[in-house]
Amino acid sequence: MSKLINNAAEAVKDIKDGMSIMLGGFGLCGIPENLINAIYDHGAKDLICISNNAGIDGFGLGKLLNKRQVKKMIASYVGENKEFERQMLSGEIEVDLVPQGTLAERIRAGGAGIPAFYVPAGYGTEVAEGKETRSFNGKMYLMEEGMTADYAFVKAWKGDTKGNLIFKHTANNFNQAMAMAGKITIAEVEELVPAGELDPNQIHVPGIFVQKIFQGKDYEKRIEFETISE
Amino acid sequence: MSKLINNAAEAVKDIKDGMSIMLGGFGLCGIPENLINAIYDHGAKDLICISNNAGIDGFGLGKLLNKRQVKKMIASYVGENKEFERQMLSGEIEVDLVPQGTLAERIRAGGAGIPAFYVPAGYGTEVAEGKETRSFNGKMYLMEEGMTADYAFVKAWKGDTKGNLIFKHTANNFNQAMAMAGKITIAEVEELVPAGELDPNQIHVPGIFVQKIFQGKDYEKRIEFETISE
Amino acid sequence: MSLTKYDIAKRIAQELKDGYYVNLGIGIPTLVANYIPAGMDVTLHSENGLLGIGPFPKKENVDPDLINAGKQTVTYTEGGSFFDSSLSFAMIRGGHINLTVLGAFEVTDKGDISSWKIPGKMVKGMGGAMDLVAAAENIIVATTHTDKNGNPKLKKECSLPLTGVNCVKKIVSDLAVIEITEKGFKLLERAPGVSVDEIKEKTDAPIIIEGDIPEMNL
Amino acid sequence: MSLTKYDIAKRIAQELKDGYYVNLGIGIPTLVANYIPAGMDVTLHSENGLLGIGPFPKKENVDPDLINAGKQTVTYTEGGSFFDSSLSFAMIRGGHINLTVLGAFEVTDKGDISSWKIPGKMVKGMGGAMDLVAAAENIIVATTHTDKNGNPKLKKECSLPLTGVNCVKKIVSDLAVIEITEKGFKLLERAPGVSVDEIKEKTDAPIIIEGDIPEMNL
Repeated sequence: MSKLINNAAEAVKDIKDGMSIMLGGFGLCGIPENLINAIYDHGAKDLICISNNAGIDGFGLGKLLNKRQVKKMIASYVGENKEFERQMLSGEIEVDLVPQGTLAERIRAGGAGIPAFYVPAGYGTEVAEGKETRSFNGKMYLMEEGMTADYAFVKAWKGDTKGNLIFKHTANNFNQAMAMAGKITIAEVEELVPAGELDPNQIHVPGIFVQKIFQGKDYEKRIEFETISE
Repeated sequence: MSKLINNAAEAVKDIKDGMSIMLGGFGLCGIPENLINAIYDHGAKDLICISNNAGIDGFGLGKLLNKRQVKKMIASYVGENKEFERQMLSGEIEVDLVPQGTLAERIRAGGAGIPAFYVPAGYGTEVAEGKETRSFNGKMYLMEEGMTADYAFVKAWKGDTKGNLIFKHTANNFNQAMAMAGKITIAEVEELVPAGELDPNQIHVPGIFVQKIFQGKDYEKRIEFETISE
Repeated sequence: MSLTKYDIAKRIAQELKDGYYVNLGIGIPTLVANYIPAGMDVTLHSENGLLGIGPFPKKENVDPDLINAGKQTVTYTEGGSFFDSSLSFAMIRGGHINLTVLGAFEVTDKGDISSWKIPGKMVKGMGGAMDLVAAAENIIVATTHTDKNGNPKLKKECSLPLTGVNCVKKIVSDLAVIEITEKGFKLLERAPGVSVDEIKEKTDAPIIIEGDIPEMNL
Repeated sequence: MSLTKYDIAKRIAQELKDGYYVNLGIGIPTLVANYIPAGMDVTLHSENGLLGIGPFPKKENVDPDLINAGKQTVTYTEGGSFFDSSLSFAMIRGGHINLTVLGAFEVTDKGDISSWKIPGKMVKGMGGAMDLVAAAENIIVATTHTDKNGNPKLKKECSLPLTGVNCVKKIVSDLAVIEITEKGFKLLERAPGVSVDEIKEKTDAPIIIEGDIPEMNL
C-alpha cells in the first residue's frame, strides 16, 4: 500500500470542520508550509490546532488565524501575531497555554499509548489549577495527560516512500513527537527518496508513524530574527 | 573537562558494593562487554543489576552471576542461564520481572525526570499486584515509576570525546534509554572519534547524558542463535 | 484432519492486509512470515528495535548486531529502520502495530490469555508479551487446540498466571478459527475434515455456532 | 555604582564550571555566553533541540533550519547535537542541565519566581520557563534589582502569576549577589560602590547580612 500522495491538497481533502490538528515547528522553523497552505485553501473551520507557536501575521499558522479557521489553540508561546492577539483578547479564539516541555511530553505520551504521567513543571502555578498533584520522593508533581490529534502535519528534511523521516538541525523540534501522535500523520519533505536509500540507523521517525507522505515545494523558510556576526 | 578515560577498569573503580547498575543490551546483542569484564575483575558485590536479560552462563551478565556479585536482578526475560536459574530457584538472588516495554519506559522516564506514568501492560495479572490501577477513557492502566541507577553501562558503535553516541542496528535496544538514566553513565564504543566528526543530526545519545567514555576492545559479540538461510 | 503448524501459519496469513505492521511472536507465529501474499506490503516489527525484518542472513552476512526478538540473526528489508526499546514499545503501546500474533498456554472466551509462567517450573519472564497483549488492537493466538496431554487450551478460565485480560480477538488452532465475541467463543471455520462436534468436544467452554461452519480455505 | 547588564552577565559567568551544560534564557542571560572563561568547556543548551549553541552566523551562513529558543539564527559548535523537543526537555526535567540562568519580574525569599504573565497585558505564554524552573538543580536569576519605576523585584511574595515555586537558588542583580537560603535572602556580594544599606532599602524582604560583604570581583 503506497503512502505516497501527489501534493498537500490531496493530503488534507478529508479534513472536516472541528477536527484537531498537530502542526510541527518551533517559531517558523520546520513548519509544514505546504500543508498549512493547503488547509488554508481547503477552508476547514473550527479547527483545534496544537502547535508550539501560532505563526506570524500572514505566514504559517497566522494564515489560518487570519481566515478565522481556528477555534482553539494549544501552544506554549503565541506572542508574535497581532491578529491572534486581537482574537485572544476579544475571546474569539480559545487558548490553552501549556509549558513547552509538558506539551512535548504530552504529545510523545499520546503517541506512545501513555494516558497520563507526572511532571514538576507548573506545580504551584495557575497551570496546576484543576490538576491532580502528588508527591514522589518528597517533590511535588502534576498529572498531565497524553495527547493525540485527528491529524498531525509534519515537515521533514528527507523522507522515503515507506514514510521514514529525517530532520535537519533544529527543524526537528516538535515534528518528531507529533508524527507519533496523529491518528493520521501526513509528512511533507524537502527531498523524497525511494525506500532503501536512507540509512536505517539514522531514521528519526520510522515509517510506521506516517500514513501519507509527499514531496513539498516552494519552501519559503522565513526567518523571524536574523542575527548575524561580523 | 574531558570525559575520556583510558579503559573499563578506570571506569568502574569507584563502584561500591550494593550499588545499582543498568546494563544495555538485548540478549548478548549490544552488551557492554568491556565494562562487564571490568566489574567482574573489580569484584563489587551485592549489586542491583537492571538489564533486559541476564546473559548466558559465563558470558555477559552471566559472569557476574557466576561470581555471585548480583544481589538483585531487574529484567524482563532471564531464561538462558543455568547458574541464574539455580540462584533464582534457591532464593539466593532476588528477581524482579518487569514487562519489557514497561522496563524500557521506566528507564526513559527516570532519565527524563518523570517520576511515574500509566501503562496498560500487566493490568489484571500478577504484575499489577500492589500497584495503583486507574481508568483513563474507559481502559484500565497501572501506575509505574521512573527508574534511575547509580551507574549506567552502555555500549555504542561510534562515540566522540563529547560523549555523543551512535548505535548500529539492533545493538541500540536498551542502551539509548539507559544512557539517560544513569547518575553516572559510562559508554564504551567500538570507534571513538574526535568531537565534530559525527553528524550532529545523527546522534542517538547526546553527550549531556554521558559522563565517561572510552574505546572498547576485543569485542567477542557472541551470537545466541545463529540462524541462516541457504 | 488437524492442521500442521505450517497450515496454521498459512491460515493466519489470510488475516494480513496490505500496509499492515505486524508483530509475530516466537514459534508458530514466526512461520506466518513465510505466507505473506506476493505483492502485499507487510512490515514485520521486532520489539528489540527493528521495523522490516528480512529473511535469515546467508552465512557470510551474519551480523551479531542484527537480531530479532528471539535473538536469532536476521536481515532487514529495504526501507527498514532501527530504534531503541522505548520507541519500539511506543509503537506497540500506542496502537501503531496493526496485528499481533502470539502463542498461548490457555485462552478464555473473554479473551484472557496465559502464556508466560507455569508455577513450579522455571520462570523465564514475560519479555514483551504483556506489553503486546495489553496494547495491540488486534491479537490473534496461534496454538494447538489441546495441549500435549489432550487437555483443552480454550477454556472458561485460565488456570495459569495471566499475561493479559480481555485482549485476544481471534484464535487460529489446528482445528478451528474461533472469534472471541462479547458472548464468548464463536466458531468461524473448521480445519478440513474436522467436525463441529470434535471442536466442541475439545473446547472447555461453550461455542456459538451459527449456521453452517465452512472449512478453512488453505 | 550599579552594574550594567554586561557586568551582570560577567558576574554570572563566574558561576560556570568546567564541563557544565547550561541553559541561558532570553535577555541578560544570553549575554553570559560572551564571558565563558577561555579554555573552559561549557556547552549551551537550547530547548528547541540543540546542544552546543555557537555564535551568530556570518551573513552567508545563515540557515533558517538552525535557530535558538529565541528564534534567532545561530550556529552550532563542534560536538554539538540536534534532537527533538521531548528529548530536549528530558534533559531539563531529568536534571541533566547543570545551570539555568533566566530573567524575572519578581523573586521571593523562598525562591518563588514570576516571569511570564502580567495580568491585563497580552499573555504570550510560558514557553519553556516553567519546565526549566521546576526541574533545574541550579537556577540563577539575572535581573535589575528594581523595576523601571524603582519598585523592588526581590520580595516576600510575588504579586504576579508564578512561574515556579521554591526553585531560584541565587540572584545576580545590578546591585548584589544574593543567595536564597532556607532562612531567606542572604547577601553574598555588593556591586562595586553600592552599600549594604542601599541593597536593603531596595529589597522588599529581610536580608541576612553576615560579616563584611565583599564587593564583586569583575
